[in-house]
Amino acid sequence: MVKVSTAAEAVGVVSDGAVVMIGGFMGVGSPHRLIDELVRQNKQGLTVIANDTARPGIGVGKLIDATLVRKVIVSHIGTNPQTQRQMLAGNLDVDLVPQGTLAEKVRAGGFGLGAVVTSTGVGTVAADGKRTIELDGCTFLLEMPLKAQFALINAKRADYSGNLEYVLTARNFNPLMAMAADTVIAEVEEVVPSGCIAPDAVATPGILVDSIVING
Amino acid sequence: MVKVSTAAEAVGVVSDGAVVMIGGFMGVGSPHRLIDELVRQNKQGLTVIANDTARPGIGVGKLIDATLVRKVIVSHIGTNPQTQRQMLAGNLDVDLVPQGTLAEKVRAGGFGLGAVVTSTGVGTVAADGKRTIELDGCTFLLEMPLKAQFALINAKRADYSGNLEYVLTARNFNPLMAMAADTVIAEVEEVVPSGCIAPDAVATPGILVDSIVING
Amino acid sequence: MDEKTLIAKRVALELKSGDLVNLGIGLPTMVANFLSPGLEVMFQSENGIIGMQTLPHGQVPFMELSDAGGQPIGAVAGAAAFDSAMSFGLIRGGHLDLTVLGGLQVDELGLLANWMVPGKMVPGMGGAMDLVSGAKRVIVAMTHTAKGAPKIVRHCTLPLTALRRVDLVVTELATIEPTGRGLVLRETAPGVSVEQVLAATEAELIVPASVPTMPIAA
Amino acid sequence: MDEKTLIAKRVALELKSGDLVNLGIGLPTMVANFLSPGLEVMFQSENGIIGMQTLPHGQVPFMELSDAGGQPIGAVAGAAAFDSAMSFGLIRGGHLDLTVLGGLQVDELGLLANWMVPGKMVPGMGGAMDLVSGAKRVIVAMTHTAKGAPKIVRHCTLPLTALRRVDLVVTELATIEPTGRGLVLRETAPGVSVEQVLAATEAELIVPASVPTMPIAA
Repeated sequence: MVKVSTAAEAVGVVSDGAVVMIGGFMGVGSPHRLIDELVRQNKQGLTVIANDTARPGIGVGKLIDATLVRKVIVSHIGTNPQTQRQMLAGNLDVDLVPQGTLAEKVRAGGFGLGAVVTSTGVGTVAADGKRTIELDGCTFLLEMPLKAQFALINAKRADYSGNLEYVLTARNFNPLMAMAADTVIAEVEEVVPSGCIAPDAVATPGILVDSIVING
Repeated sequence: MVKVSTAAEAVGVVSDGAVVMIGGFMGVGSPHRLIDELVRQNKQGLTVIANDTARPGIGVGKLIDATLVRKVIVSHIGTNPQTQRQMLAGNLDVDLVPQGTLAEKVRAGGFGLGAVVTSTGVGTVAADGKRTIELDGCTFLLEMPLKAQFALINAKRADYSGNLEYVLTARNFNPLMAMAADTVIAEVEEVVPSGCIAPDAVATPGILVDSIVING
Repeated sequence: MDEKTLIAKRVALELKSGDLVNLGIGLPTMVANFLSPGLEVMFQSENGIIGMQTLPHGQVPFMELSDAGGQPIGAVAGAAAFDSAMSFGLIRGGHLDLTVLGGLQVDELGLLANWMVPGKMVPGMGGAMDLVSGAKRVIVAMTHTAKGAPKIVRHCTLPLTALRRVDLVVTELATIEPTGRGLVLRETAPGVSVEQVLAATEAELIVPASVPTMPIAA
Repeated sequence: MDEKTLIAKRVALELKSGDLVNLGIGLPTMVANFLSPGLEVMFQSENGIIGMQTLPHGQVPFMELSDAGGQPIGAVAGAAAFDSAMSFGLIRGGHLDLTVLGGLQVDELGLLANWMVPGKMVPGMGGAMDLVSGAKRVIVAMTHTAKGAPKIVRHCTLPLTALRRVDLVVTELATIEPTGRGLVLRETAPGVSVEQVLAATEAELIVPASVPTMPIAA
């Protein structure tokens, strides 16, 4: 049985300086209440792995606004001038990764793979400093897996067993991140009895989830 | 809109000597009617990529019984003495791959990855003849992607757009194989109008599916 | 008609029934407005859906159904939703028939730079590198010049998006096909001469004996 | 009690509430029959489900819910189903707390051989290599000898399943823990002496000053 917590309690375990994966795509499918709580508890020096930093005041953008982030590993920051400003001022490390590669790196971390072998980024600045490998006459990048201490994710519903169900484009990186972090905190709209989410509708098995916060 | 065919028509495109992925796990979730049709049309010299060869008279086992298979790439043949007999007689090549690695190799083929980097099999006979790679002081096998000309898969339902929905343990390799073959033939119990399978319940998008055979 | 509409209309002619198509943000998105009647294509949004459409007029936005910019959209009957790994598996595994993207530069090798201007803001590549590396067909839809400077150049001076040669470049002046021999001028826009195209292009263009006009009503 | 029941009962004591557990076919499957009352564990079947249980008595088998041997099973409330890549991602990614597997040989390094006897039938490794490489904890449940020949040996002569040292070996004679220093004899079975264990074992065993009896009622 999974533990249902308050946001304050669940986010309380995140330490300053932690590596945190945060689900969402331009704020859609992000754990908004957990992000607000990170800000309220003033967690500092975070390394955030996410698809993007959304916009000021939205999703991961709120952590940027509050200058709680030391480093981001994301696929783009083009929609958040605040991220760019902090980067150019030298206050924020930005590690840009092609979006599909980012998804595979998170998946590789959670699925126990040693690396991602991809042609995306070969011959571009995304290849700078990375190992390449020749296979059957083609060149591929070796991209290393990503893992995190915490994953803060969003789902539509949980059941008492912690199983998670997502909806439409709010799914995005959430199920991948649930596999790749030591501690998984999921924000949901409701928690239903076990058996009320059909096994085929579960995208994240409950055994991966450490605590549930209801954002209702 | 996807094409609904008879089994005879759909399987007719498979050529002798083709490389064919076949879904299922010990016959559960295998496309039984398509397999019967391969036998009826006497398609010879096939290379079959599947989890297993099930048992004589069941699933992929029927192709073995009919001696239509030249080579299998599977994770085990322990439940089918007929496979073992043909192998020992030199009539059937058997390429054994650890089950999780097999799943990742099929996925890599369909997802455009250059290789699978895994610790499974390191230091065992499964590593024979395979390239290894050192990453952060650990040794991994480089397992190459698998692709096929045809995937013969099973699903519970399709819609007019070809979207597929699976059920419970009949899912297994089917959605992975749907990504990894040039031509995908899906056997289903029923075909419902587009919109009658909710987007979140679709495990294989219809654009991957070339023809549908109703096994009802 | 304005130049963006012209470009979008010309690109729309490249879509075929059965195609899975991904349209970049901005100009490429306009392509969806000009599809031939009866054409059956599915649009992917890389944040996780096949079967996106614009938000139906007058409907309440549902925030959990969005495009790659986070804006609310609709879904056609027969849509399918999935996670980011599957979405990019479709792109990187060669299942995407066509992507239409904006461009900053295309060079004589047909290479595209479309994600970064050094020294300026660094937006990030998002899904652009995956799309250009993985799609079966890549069409660049862009204006021919930027503030008078040619965008079709000898060598890209901006950071490349991929080493893959794009398949077609459509501008308000011309349709250009990158090939192994170089850039071939396939069409001129209505009312535009070959000379005008050449004058606005830094790269060398191969000009066939006959260069038809884009089949777009003016 | 027969020796398999003894082994299964002893292994069952290793399960903890909250564990995700995968039981191999045969003897390991029996472990599920002897769980402590109130213990909350979830069983995975690697063909694609968490929350498997035996087919409820008197129920009609549903063929699309099966174990890794293709036999019909049931599912508990809170079960989750998934494809083979996800199933092995759970195993290989370190999310499986415990796997219990049969064994042909375990050697002084704690290495397991359990999938093939050369010159005989070649069954294939199935998921065994993934399970031994990936699970957080690996317990080997096997008879101490085969036709009188020791199965706990100096060096495995049969093909290895993985290079990973297993965590515990439970037989009808003893509980043995492979460690960096060698195989430690942790317990003897009820009514079995240390000498009997040593006589049936080819490998060198480290015997602590005190070796308790397995906490199993005879």
